[in-house]
Amino acid sequence: MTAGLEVGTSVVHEAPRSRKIPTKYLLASGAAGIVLLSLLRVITGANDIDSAGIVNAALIGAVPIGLAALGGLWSERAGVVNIGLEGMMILGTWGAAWAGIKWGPWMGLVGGIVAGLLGAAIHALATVGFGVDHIVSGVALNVIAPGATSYLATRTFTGMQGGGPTQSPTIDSLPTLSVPGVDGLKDLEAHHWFLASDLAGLIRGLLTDLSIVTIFAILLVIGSWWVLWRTPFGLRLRSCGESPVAAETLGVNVYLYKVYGVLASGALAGLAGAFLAQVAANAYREGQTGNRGYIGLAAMIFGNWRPGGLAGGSLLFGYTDAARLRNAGSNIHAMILLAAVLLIVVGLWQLLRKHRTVQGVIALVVGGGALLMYLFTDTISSELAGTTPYLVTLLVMALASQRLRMPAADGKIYRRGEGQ
Amino acid sequence: MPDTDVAVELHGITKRFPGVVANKDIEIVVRRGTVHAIVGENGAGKSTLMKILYGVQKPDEGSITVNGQQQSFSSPTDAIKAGIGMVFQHFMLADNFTVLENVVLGAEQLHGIGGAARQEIERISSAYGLGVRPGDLVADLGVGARQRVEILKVLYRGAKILILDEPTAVLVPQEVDELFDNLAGLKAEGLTVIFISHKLDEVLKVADEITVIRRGTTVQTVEPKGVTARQLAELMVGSELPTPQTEESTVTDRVALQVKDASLGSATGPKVLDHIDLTIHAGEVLGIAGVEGNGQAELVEIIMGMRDASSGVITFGDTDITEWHTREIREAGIGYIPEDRHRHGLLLDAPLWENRILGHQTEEPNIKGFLIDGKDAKADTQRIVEQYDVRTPSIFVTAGSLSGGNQQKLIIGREMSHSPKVLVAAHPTRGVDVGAQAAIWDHIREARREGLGVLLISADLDELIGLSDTIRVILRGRLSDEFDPDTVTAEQLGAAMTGADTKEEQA
Amino acid sequence: GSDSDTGDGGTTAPGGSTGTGSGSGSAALKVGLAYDVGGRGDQSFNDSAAKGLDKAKTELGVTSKESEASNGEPESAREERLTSLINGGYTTIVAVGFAYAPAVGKVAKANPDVKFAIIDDASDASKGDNVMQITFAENEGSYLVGAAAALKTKKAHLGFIGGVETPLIKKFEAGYIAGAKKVKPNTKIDVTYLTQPPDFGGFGDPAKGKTAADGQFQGGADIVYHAAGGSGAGVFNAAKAAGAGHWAIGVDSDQALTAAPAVRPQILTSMIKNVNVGVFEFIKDVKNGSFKAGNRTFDLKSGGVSISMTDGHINDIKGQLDQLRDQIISGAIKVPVKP
Amino acid sequence: MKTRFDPRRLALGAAAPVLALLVAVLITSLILLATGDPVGDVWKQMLKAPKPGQFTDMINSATVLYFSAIAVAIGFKMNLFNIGVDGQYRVAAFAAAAVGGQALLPGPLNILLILVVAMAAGAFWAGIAAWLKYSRGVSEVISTIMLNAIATGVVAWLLAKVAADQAEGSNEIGTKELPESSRVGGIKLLSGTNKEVYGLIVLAILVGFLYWFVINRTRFGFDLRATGRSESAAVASGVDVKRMVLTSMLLSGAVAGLVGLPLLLGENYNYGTDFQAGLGFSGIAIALIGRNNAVGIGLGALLWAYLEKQAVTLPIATDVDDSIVKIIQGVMVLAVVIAYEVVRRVGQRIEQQQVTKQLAAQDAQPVAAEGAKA
Ligand SMILES: Nc1ncnc2c1ncn2[C@@H]1O[C@H](COP(=O)(O)OP(=O)(O)OP(=O)(O)O)[C@@H](O)[C@H]1O
Ligand SMILES: Nc1ncnc2c1ncn2[C@@H]1O[C@H](COP(=O)(O)OP(=O)(O)OP(=O)(O)O)[C@@H](O)[C@H]1O
Ligand SMILES: [Mg+2]
Ligand SMILES: [Mg+2]
Repeated sequence: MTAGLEVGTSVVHEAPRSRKIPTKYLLASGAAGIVLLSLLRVITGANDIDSAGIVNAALIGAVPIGLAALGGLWSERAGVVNIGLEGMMILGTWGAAWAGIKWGPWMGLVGGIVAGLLGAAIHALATVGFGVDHIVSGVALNVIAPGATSYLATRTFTGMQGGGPTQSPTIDSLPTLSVPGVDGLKDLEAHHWFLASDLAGLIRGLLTDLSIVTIFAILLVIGSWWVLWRTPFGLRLRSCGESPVAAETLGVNVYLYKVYGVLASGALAGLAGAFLAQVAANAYREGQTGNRGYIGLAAMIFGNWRPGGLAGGSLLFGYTDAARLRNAGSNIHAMILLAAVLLIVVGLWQLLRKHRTVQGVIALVVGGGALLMYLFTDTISSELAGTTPYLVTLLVMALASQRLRMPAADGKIYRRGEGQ
Repeated sequence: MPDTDVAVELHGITKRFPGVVANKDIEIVVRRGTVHAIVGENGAGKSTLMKILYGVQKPDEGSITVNGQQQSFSSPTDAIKAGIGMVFQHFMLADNFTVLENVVLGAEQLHGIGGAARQEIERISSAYGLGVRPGDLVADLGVGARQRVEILKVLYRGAKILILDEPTAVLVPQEVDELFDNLAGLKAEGLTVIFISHKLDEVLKVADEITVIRRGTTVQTVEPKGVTARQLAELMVGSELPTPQTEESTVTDRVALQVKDASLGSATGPKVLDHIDLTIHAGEVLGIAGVEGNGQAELVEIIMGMRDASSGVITFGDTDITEWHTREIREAGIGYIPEDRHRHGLLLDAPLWENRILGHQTEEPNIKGFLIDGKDAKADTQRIVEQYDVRTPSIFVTAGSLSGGNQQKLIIGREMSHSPKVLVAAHPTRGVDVGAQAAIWDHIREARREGLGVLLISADLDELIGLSDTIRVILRGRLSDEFDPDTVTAEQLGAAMTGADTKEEQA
Repeated sequence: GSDSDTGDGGTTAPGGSTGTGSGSGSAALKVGLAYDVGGRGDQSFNDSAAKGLDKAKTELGVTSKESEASNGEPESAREERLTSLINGGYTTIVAVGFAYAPAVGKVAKANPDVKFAIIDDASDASKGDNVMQITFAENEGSYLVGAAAALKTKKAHLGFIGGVETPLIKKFEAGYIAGAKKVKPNTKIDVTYLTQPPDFGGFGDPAKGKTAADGQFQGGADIVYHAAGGSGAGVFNAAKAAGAGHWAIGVDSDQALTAAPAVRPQILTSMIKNVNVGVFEFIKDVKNGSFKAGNRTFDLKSGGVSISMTDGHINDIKGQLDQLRDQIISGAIKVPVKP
Repeated sequence: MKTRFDPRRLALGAAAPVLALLVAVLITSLILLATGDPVGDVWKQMLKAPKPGQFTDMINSATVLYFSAIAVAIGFKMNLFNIGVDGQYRVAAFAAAAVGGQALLPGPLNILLILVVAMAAGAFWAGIAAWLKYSRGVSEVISTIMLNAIATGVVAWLLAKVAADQAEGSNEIGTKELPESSRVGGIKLLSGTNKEVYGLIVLAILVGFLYWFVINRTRFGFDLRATGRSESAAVASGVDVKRMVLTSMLLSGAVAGLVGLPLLLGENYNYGTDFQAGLGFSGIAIALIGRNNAVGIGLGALLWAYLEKQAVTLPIATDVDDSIVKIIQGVMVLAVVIAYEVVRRVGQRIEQQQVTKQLAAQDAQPVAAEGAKA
């Protein structure tokens, strides 16, 4: 087993190579998105769908996923597929709690990172050292990590005040920041005016009580972009993901940079775990990560192996999850309308412009169904609401996947001197 | 007596690979400011030797002396430090990187990876007339341009000793001449060039000295004026050199395969295939010449049904096979010798007998109903091994453990065993040494005599001229008119292959 | 204060065999306790059971062995767990959680002279002459906290957060809603479940708990009741973040005493489900030879469930609550078990 | 892959798993030592021979795991990573239970119906991922992970819709119980226990055989393996890889659909909130340990079940937390794959050397040039 099948993804090779989308388009689409949301809010009266609260929640939900995704980016840009993120994240939750309780919250972050690094070291040894298939090694790691974590937790937390085999005592929390003055927007938001209130909510959600770690996370996204695309180190690391053999012949120590990539990925996943344990919960809890590692991987992929993209992906997931957790009844219900409209638009476009009858009809039918669902129900069952984030992810993947391009040598096993 | 005008001295170099002695007691002295050619048949050990000199592989024995100093390179970094640069036989470029990124990679300390580096590249590019644009994405470049990027990579690192491993393999004569002009320029600058090639006339043209390697050992070092191409060849092979000879034409007027007005669009820019029309008659060998990347691969793929042409019709005999799937096409009797045997022709870690089944999973003797008939398949593999002289200890070893030539012979045998009516052969003798080459040519000729129609795609003009009944040139997805192999010269073909002198745009 | 927090209990490692040889030396009863997933220290009903056991250890001088279920284990594993406890000589067995129902049923038949108790199940699956089925009227307790919440809310808007959407948790929801509607029929109640079975992460994901509670508080609710085990910690944090005038209601144990100190002030009250009482009673009966098989429901009447008055946040409405309690006990009020 | 009649190679093959087990034991012991747990006691407990009753349970767990691992292996054989077996078998088990509970057909026929529904449902759920890859090129790793989560929601929703009234005093909800007539009785395998082996073990063995046969003896199997070994070569040889993705994913899903059936037909008799979850992931690990080989997977499943069995008693007997067993399992998986990788390399090298030696032996002279090329 190696990098998995290329079927379907092969389409990519022909896909236009215009990797850079001009910022003005990004901004424009962003603005359009906000207008769309506020329209939706006014129409459906689901005032929560772009409230400060949901934005804030989306951010908090996005941070661990985003950090995991960023971890994925580092390792896959170095050519090592990493589905062990989940495991590294789990180790991170324990490491953060243990160190956090022992030496205080700041050391907690360090603890999480170190724990993640340990997991990464295993993955690096297996994939880079022994040339084991990357996914296989990742799967194995995802078996070891929970076991090791729960074993360590049992050994360390039982007997502590308020701790037990499955949970740690509370960890002192890390500071949070708010941009002064922004809270004033509260009233404006409360009016529920078209656009104005929406913007107010957005800004307030983004600029009030941010955890320090959230800010780190944002800096890390930007920093990762800078390091990977603007420094010699980054160039070398990426070259190991694109063409390790070429890199080798230019004197790049491919093994070394692959290991760097995997370790960085572990550190970030560990930090994600630390965030869950310290910021989202201020305690370690068995099973706390809830597959966020896998979600991070998905976010990275439909972020097209780029920092900006994966941040968007994580936010999308964080948002949908927040939406259903906060008030599935109205939020998700409102989104159904949105989905219906979008699907119908896409369907018509496919039919009339692209003359793709099948796709067009499918989209139209599904869209129509969604529309009916919206009209004839006024809430949504909690069971189904829970699937929203995953459905959305799947949908986006289905729409976007063919424009994605993974690093050319991603997942391929590399042995020194066996190139060509 | 190693004095200072010796750039490189290789002494007693020996390199063993698992079971192979690639180099044995190699002795070479390269004088500074000269072009030193190394010739030898495939697998003679040239690339290995150069990889050793460049620190990619470590020699088991022997010493390397550069500019009078004994060196032991543990990685290319050391070699680069010592002023050595290498352009590999198989390009070493990251397609998804820009030229800039490819060039500065590993040499960031020189001029960073930003504006300064860009300027330096542009300077070198214009200084040697390489015409390379730092911003381009390598994936968008043609072969010639890539070649020049590779050279630029080396110059950028300030190498004083350049190794070029079969740089001309993928170039057309005109491009070759340009390359040689560049080399002359480099030489004038006092640089030393080590130049590897099969093409002896070229070697004789540029080299100041020529070292011949046979089966891993240095046979002799000669001066170009002292020898003829034929003498060199005999030194290389150690025997008489076979040249392809077409005997009397066997072309019938029965159409075997016809492609009508086939085009293949690509999401990016120009068509990959542009209104292709070709006809192959039974008993005819239609040779397609062209610079790699001008649509040959795609032409083969649409014929073999691995891709759907965006328009056009393909008929086999008188049945329309345009919509057919690869398997049906193969079953119908179109044999296929792929360009890249390792990727398309073989399962490297499967035994030979399973590789004999590959491509004919639905045909006798490989199957009984919906089951695989291991027994018969093995028997037939044994037959192929003997009949086609595949050098292997048994049919149970993995294909990957055979040499390229033997791998190729297995593939030829496999395809011939199903008595195809049409054979699509892409570079059937690439990377195959002279002995095997001759054998493969004979097999093709024999089949041709029995009414086989052959589509022969090759970069080796001699092979084309020698085997084909008709030659056409493909350029930017378009087919030229027919050339008569008996009258056409390599230069004429070369001109057609590059569309006269406007080759830049083909990138 | 043995009824204080999980910490005291925590001092025994799971399975830690602690022979507090106090008093009844040789005749010391050997109790085997099999937890549901989460085990001791889950700040939920497992912990509560542990508390009962610890009480029995100190007051009845029993020795014990504890063992904990793991996620997605096969049915046979639960049987195995009980059996090996018995083989270890622990002939008084407590199975915590309805997941053990079939296992208890089978193993009890195979070991007629061993005494069993199962928590939260009264089905035929676990019936037996040597089985005490301990169930609780969570709906009744939830009814009271619901009423308390409705009386306390300033916005006639409440919230409920269930960990995993199982019938048992829905029982909490049903009682809560009924109680609230009883005192303020026009009360709006948001209901959120964190996960769906078989994904039991909802009992251990404080992050989800907080997001959900934030949503309900910001959506206008000012009191949120959680039946979400460990995720409750997130709910408390949300209440704290929402600021003064926003409350959370605890569950299972008196969380104003067990939760993280920082959030305790936000806890209006707790619906106490005295699993510890059930466990202790069972062990006592066995020790005194007064064991009776069959279902025993711990409800308001028997004090098996109750509403906590700690910190006196709801002292002012104690009168009304007592009334309701008496009506339930007297049967005048029938509390639904399904929403 | 394998050279015929080559004892050295066989020895190498056997070396891998043994090596792996030793490594696993070693590492685990180190962890135990580091944390100050009683190493000796742990291994004494872990290595205790299971009693007949335990052995029966072990075989039963192994049966269930076997289906799961085979489902995964079908994908693995062609580099397709079906991480979604977990979701597939839960959807399938639910559907089968819901339909079977209706008792539309008399006893045995109903069992047949249950089998068909289960396989169909499993295939359908896998089919979604297959279609996404086939037509949209969505990585199956991602889509199947998403589908696992979606399965949870959808099944919970449907369960709430069709759930039979929960039994008096019970806190479980589930589908209607299967009628007595459409349950599959157990097989009395060992004396000394009244426990019985799932009747569906027969089906498991059958599936195992079919798996081996289809993969190794049929044209389809050849195409499948060819695709796994070299997609590009398979395409050139006329394999329609996209179709293969579809077919093998559907097959994988169909087998995944069987995972829940031994439990449904031989243990729970309905699908409810208490139905065993997470079997899909163990399946992945076991497929890896068994190297996608029908027999190897069987042994892997037994080993896995054995460890899980011992895990239950471990904390009771030794006061050591049972999560140590998870560590053992994980380390073992990793050790196995590493060991096999190393062994594969060594094997390759040896073969290359042999080839040249034998060629050199065949004839020293002109052939040497060719021989040198090996
Ligand atoms: N990495 C390797 N591992 C094992 N054997 C190798 C390796 N590289 C080369 N060889 C062996 O060494 C011999 C010399 O190979 P080399 O590539 O140097 O030949 P060459 O002269 O460059 O051939 P060509 O003209 O086709 O490039 C080959 O015949 C091959 O059998
Ligand atoms: N890493 C390797 N391991 C084993 N054999 C190798 C390796 N690399 C190259 N070879 C074999 O060495 C021979 C020569 O290698 P190389 O590609 O340098 O020369 P070549 O003649 O171009 O190869 P080929 O004949 O396959 O085209 C080929 O037969 C190739 O199969
Ligand atoms: Mg070479
Ligand atoms: Mg070659």
